[in-house]
Amino acid sequence: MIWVVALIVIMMLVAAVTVLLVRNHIAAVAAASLVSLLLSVLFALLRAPDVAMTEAAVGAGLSSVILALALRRLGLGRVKDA
Amino acid sequence: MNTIVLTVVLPLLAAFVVPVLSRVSPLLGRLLGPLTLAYAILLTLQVWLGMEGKPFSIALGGFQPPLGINFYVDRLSLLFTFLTLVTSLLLWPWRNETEPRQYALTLLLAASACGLVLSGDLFNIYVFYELISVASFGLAAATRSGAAFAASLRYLILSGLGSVLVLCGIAIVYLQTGTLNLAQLSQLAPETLNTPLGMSAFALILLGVGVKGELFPVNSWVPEVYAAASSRVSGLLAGLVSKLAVLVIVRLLVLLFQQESALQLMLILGLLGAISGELAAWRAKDMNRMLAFSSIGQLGVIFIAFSIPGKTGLFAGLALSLHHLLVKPALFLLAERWRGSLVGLRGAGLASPVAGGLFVLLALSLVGMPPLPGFWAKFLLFTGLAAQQSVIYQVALGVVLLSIVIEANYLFRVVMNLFQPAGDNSVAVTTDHGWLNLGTTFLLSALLIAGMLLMGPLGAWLEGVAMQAADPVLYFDTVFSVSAIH
Amino acid sequence: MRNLAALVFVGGLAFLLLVIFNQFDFAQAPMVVGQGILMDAPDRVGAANIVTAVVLGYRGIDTLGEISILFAASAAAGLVLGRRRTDARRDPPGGFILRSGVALLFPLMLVVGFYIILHGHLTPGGGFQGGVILAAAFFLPLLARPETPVNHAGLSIVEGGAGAVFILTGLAALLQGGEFLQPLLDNGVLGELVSAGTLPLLYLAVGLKVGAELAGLMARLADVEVDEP
Amino acid sequence: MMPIEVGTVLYAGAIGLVVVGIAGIVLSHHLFRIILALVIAEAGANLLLVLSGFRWEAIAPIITGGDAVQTMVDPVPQAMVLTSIVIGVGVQALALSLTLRAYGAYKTLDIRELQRRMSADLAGEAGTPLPQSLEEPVGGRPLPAAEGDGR
Amino acid sequence: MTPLDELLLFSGLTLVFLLLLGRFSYAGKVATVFYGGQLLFLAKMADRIVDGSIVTFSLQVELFGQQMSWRFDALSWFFAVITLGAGLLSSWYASGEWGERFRRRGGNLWLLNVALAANVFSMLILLGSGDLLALFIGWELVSWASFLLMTVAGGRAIQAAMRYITYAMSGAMAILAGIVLLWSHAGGLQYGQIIEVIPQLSQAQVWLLVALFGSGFAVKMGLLPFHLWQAAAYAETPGPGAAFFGAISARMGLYAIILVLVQLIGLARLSELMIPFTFLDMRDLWAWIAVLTIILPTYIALRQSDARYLLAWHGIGQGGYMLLGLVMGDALGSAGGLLHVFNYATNQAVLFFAVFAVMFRTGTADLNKLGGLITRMPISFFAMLVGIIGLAGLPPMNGFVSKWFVYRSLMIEGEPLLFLGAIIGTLGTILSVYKLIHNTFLGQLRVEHVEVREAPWSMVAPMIILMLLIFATGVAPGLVLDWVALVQSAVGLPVVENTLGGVELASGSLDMLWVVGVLFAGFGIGALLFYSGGRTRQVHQLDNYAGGHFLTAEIRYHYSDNFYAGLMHLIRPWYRGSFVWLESTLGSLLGIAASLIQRLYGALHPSIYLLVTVVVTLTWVLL
Repeated sequence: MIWVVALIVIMMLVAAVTVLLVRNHIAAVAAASLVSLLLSVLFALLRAPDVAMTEAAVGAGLSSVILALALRRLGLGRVKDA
Repeated sequence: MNTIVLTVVLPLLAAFVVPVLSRVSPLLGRLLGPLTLAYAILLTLQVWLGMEGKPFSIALGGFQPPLGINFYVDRLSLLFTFLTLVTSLLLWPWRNETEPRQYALTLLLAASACGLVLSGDLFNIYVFYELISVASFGLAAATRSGAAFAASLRYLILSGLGSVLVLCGIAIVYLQTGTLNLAQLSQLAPETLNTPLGMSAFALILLGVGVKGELFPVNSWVPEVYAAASSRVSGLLAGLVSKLAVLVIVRLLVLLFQQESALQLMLILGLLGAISGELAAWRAKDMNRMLAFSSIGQLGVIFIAFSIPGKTGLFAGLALSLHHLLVKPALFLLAERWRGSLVGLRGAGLASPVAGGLFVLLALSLVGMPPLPGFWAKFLLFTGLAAQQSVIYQVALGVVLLSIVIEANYLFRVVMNLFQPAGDNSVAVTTDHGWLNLGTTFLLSALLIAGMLLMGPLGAWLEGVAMQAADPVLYFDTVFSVSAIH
Repeated sequence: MRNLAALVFVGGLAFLLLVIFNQFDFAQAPMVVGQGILMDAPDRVGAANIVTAVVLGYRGIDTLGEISILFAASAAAGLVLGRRRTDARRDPPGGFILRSGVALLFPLMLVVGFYIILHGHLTPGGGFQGGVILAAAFFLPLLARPETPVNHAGLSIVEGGAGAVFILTGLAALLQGGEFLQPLLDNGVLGELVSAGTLPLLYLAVGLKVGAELAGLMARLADVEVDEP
Repeated sequence: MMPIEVGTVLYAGAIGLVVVGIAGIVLSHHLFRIILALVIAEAGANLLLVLSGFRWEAIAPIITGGDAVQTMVDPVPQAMVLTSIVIGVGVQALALSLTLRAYGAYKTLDIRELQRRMSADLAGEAGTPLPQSLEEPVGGRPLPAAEGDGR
Repeated sequence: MTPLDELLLFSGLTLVFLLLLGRFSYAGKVATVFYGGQLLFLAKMADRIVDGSIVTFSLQVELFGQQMSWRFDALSWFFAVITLGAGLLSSWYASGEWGERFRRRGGNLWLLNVALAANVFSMLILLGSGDLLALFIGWELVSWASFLLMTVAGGRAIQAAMRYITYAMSGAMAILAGIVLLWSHAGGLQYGQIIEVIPQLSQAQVWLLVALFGSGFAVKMGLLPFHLWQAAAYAETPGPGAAFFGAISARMGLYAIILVLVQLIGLARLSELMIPFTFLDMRDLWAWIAVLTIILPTYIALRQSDARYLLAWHGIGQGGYMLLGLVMGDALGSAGGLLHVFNYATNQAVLFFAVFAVMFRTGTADLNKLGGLITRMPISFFAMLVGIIGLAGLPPMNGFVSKWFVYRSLMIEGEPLLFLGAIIGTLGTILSVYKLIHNTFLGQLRVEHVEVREAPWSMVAPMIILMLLIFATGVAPGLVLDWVALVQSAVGLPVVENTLGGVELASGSLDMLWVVGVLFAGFGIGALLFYSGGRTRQVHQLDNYAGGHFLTAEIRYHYSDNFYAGLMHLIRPWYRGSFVWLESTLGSLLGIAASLIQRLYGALHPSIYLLVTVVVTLTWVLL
């Protein structure tokens, strides 16, 4: 158990730091989405299926879509952009 | 009695319906909001008369307090419910071109403010606090100028950071006690929250909620937003929303964190806020910014007042809050036509003497000229501060006195500008304040005068309110005796 | 320099928070309210999913506040973003695969969404999760065919109507002499679809409202043009 | 040496998210990153709340039939987190709309630059123009004319 | 209805009347009558005052557990007489041609009338205060009413008024702090409670109280180092307002000092308060402040070239005499101080009236642009002459009596240094008032003033009344000394034994009847000698020659610029402007702090403040 949890937590934190450090905005959104996804796995492990579902649907799904939409409108949506 | 919940629910309902209704009938859409608020005011008065001064509690959904969420109705919460509704009605965006969404947001603000005041559950308070936040972001941006968007966005970021802190604080409280019901917490607090841990929860919540309450280091959004938002919204934010945030903190202080260090923390931040706000206002060059900074200063003074332990502090703080709630929106309404550089205001008071006279009256009360109500509120504060033994309270006394001097200086510099004949290089000032703004300001000023004339009974009554609110045992008994009866 | 100072303080904050939370024994927190609800909920509310019982029953006013926040956010976003000009440039329509995929997915997602909403009192999931899926379902066609106008009027009717249903359900209890949001109908048999009184109805309202709100938000964000000041 | 406990790891994860988020808000100047950081910080706070209801040997708070009474985890924080997540997405959407409009008005996504342009805008509107940058003195440099054009 | 009810009601009615109808031309005249009526009500309570009893006000207010009441005792009555007298004469002065001209020139006569009435009304309220809370309310009302009157002129007056209100608010806040401290010790603000609690307070606490109250009241009095605001604020106020201010306004500070420091705390207690690192006690400090206040402003007055400013600076200096006499605390000194309040009020009023009469006719108060008006405005000249004789403290005018009392008291009490200081001040006074009358009325008449006539009767009449008063109370100071004795007994000071002509003392009496008799006998002899010679011949004022040449009117030989050149050369290095420097430094420091704070609020990315505060508070809380 502890190793699974530790692995997820570490991945999550790495992803969170990536969100801040990566230069490409699309990649940042993807990393944020990854954080949410890993978080929802954690929620599931913590016996919170409702929360896990919501986090997956809202955090990993909807939120990323909204962010991506905004990025496109800001003209930052191209993958090549630095 | 349980109709008091309608003060929250009906504005919410109206807010949900108003965009649709406006599509069907614009007139109905315009009237729905004010009518709802007026009805809610009547309901509040009815409950007020019915409660006969005794607090009571409502278990929402019929789920009894520690499990469910309860509304705690005492004189304080009812007073602020009433004030919320009245202020929202007075500052209603009447103008013809208003989008129905703005009606909806104002209604949401009113509803959530009532909920914030009435709620007896920590997380529920957080939810209503967030609702107030979101509604005020929307309202702040409602002028649709670039500056309004940018200011509102910066406000949102700071506020969002504050929300995270509040959530962390709530998590600490929940981890420590296993409950979020304020009544139950007030019983558990002496054993569980009178620790450094509890204090850290308080610090996090204070700083988080303090963003709305214009607490010292987290208030840099204030000048930007008030300068960019419409006057009515600024009045609403400065007059009402900030007070509600303070009120939340005070409830928590009384019920959960009755400790010296909590009070001291608030006192120090309030002190810094008072002096910094007044100094910044002293240097401000335009009307809205000056009023914004002055409001920071006033809020600092209110924080200082509430940090006096016991009933005295509550009494003084309430008096100051009420006074500020009356005066600041009125000043912002006057500033609607007088926004812009202070130098450019030369002669504006001569051009519209009524508005100028009202400004002078409000400024005098703000400065605390006896026998206007502002003086009595400050007098209560000073006597309360002087009765404290700790040196820091004496320092606070000195700082507040100094801040009043500064305040008098800049406010009357403006007054002098208003009443000097316009020079050649001063900007032409629109004299027309509109009967609506002027009427509202006049009404608020009349209330101020009435308050002065009825200061005796008003003071005694307010003292009763403070006494009731300062009693955690009463809170606990009220909430849990209700559950016994049902 | 400023960044360095900020980093120091960030480190300090991490340390302090760790110190604070290390003082709690993990998984040992007092469950004062939680235990009470676990004992009380099955009989009082009749929902198999106790989280749902909490969300819609014990803390129903929270949920009302929450859908109000979404409503406020959507209204504020609408106010901020404003109306789209009719002559504005639109995105090119999606490709064939996207369009046929959407055509295929749309009914499926609708079904899944409503299923999750209606089983919220029995299984994990409910109004929020289902609402999000509904929102996605309505947003997908927009992605595929950007030229189709979004029916914001319809969305706002759904928003307002669903919110009103939620509140009116609560008010109905008040009118019958109970408290606001008191469960009304019979609890029924624990674990069955038609059980837990008005909870499924409330969750349906929540789901529809959340769905409409989020769909509207996404549509606006997808639709807005930035260059207009 | 004490073995690392799951609890510590989880708390560290939650706090890590909060702190990384706050660090992002404070250190980053790009509005979009700040909003992302806000989302992360909120996620961390949510995790903290869920952790506060966790119990070992407990099942998810859903009655699965059979009347064997099993210990369940605390449902209250879960309900709160549900609320909080949805609140978060609403705020995020509003923040993005505001960002779009602010970008439309001031053509920048740097929060400092935004503040500068907004202040200048507000000051100009109010008729109290800000002083020029203090680094450059006002007016031309009173240097002697260069050799070439000093005829 | 007690007489005080009637008085305050009537005073309030005057204010309301002026608020409603003050813009009509007859309002000033009616108001003058109203002030006369108020004086009558004051006279009506005189018999009770003489009995030593107290006239109460029927209305009492209780707020937040604080009882507020108003009453008149001899002290209040004495000051009220002066206040109403000044108000009456000022209003009279303004009610005729002066007011008409003021209005024609764009002045706001309504505001002037209202502000004057508000001042009188608020001063009566202040004088009637029966407890410290009422005192503070009255104090603030007076402050704001004065502010209103100061702003009437606009322009430079606004600057002065702003400076005033900043000083006044600082002072008021110091007083409020003192009141609040007393409240926390005594549990109430009634005078009785405070007199009871003062002996129980420690020296440090009384020290703090005296410092707070004293500095607050000193602001109004214009005592050093809070004197900077006063001259400009008074001088820039239009005519009657300046006279009213000069006569009585600043004395409200003295009233409060007498009330709090003498009556409540007691001079004896002041003597117990030692000043650290010196051999002085608090009372010495007050005496020295008084002397410095006599000297410095008087010599600043010497440098003024604007007659109004010269007088206003004098007003500050004369306050020093009153305070000096009072802190001596013996019968003679305190009688001198109190008597000087009355005397000085008459002198200053008549001087301002004369100066504004000159201004009315010539349009300027610049001492370098006047001269030789003696034949054109003889009554004004005579009024100024009487005024300056009084102000300089020479017989036969009333100023002599009060100053004699103060000097005598200084000698009896054995304070040679203070005495010397007072004498230096008087020297400056004589020099500068001579400059005033010389530059205005003596010497060469300017060509542009040939057509000047005497001021109209509405302005001259108040001057004549004041002249008579000054002379009468100079000859028979006992008229006023009776009241002063009443005040002394009401306040608890030793009472002076007075006669009609002065005092009977073991160490040498003063009888003004004799002094004046001898003086006039001397004058008579002199006049007899002068006229019996028959060597006088009347020539035209412009008929002059110098150095063997006739001078035409265009040639300026009336030296007024750089008056006292030799003396000024001698003492110029002493004018350092230290207080101005201090004031501006404080202002700049505050300005620097304010701009730093504005930068804080204008932060580009403020969330770091939140972070820092969170870390700091959490650390504080967890430690």
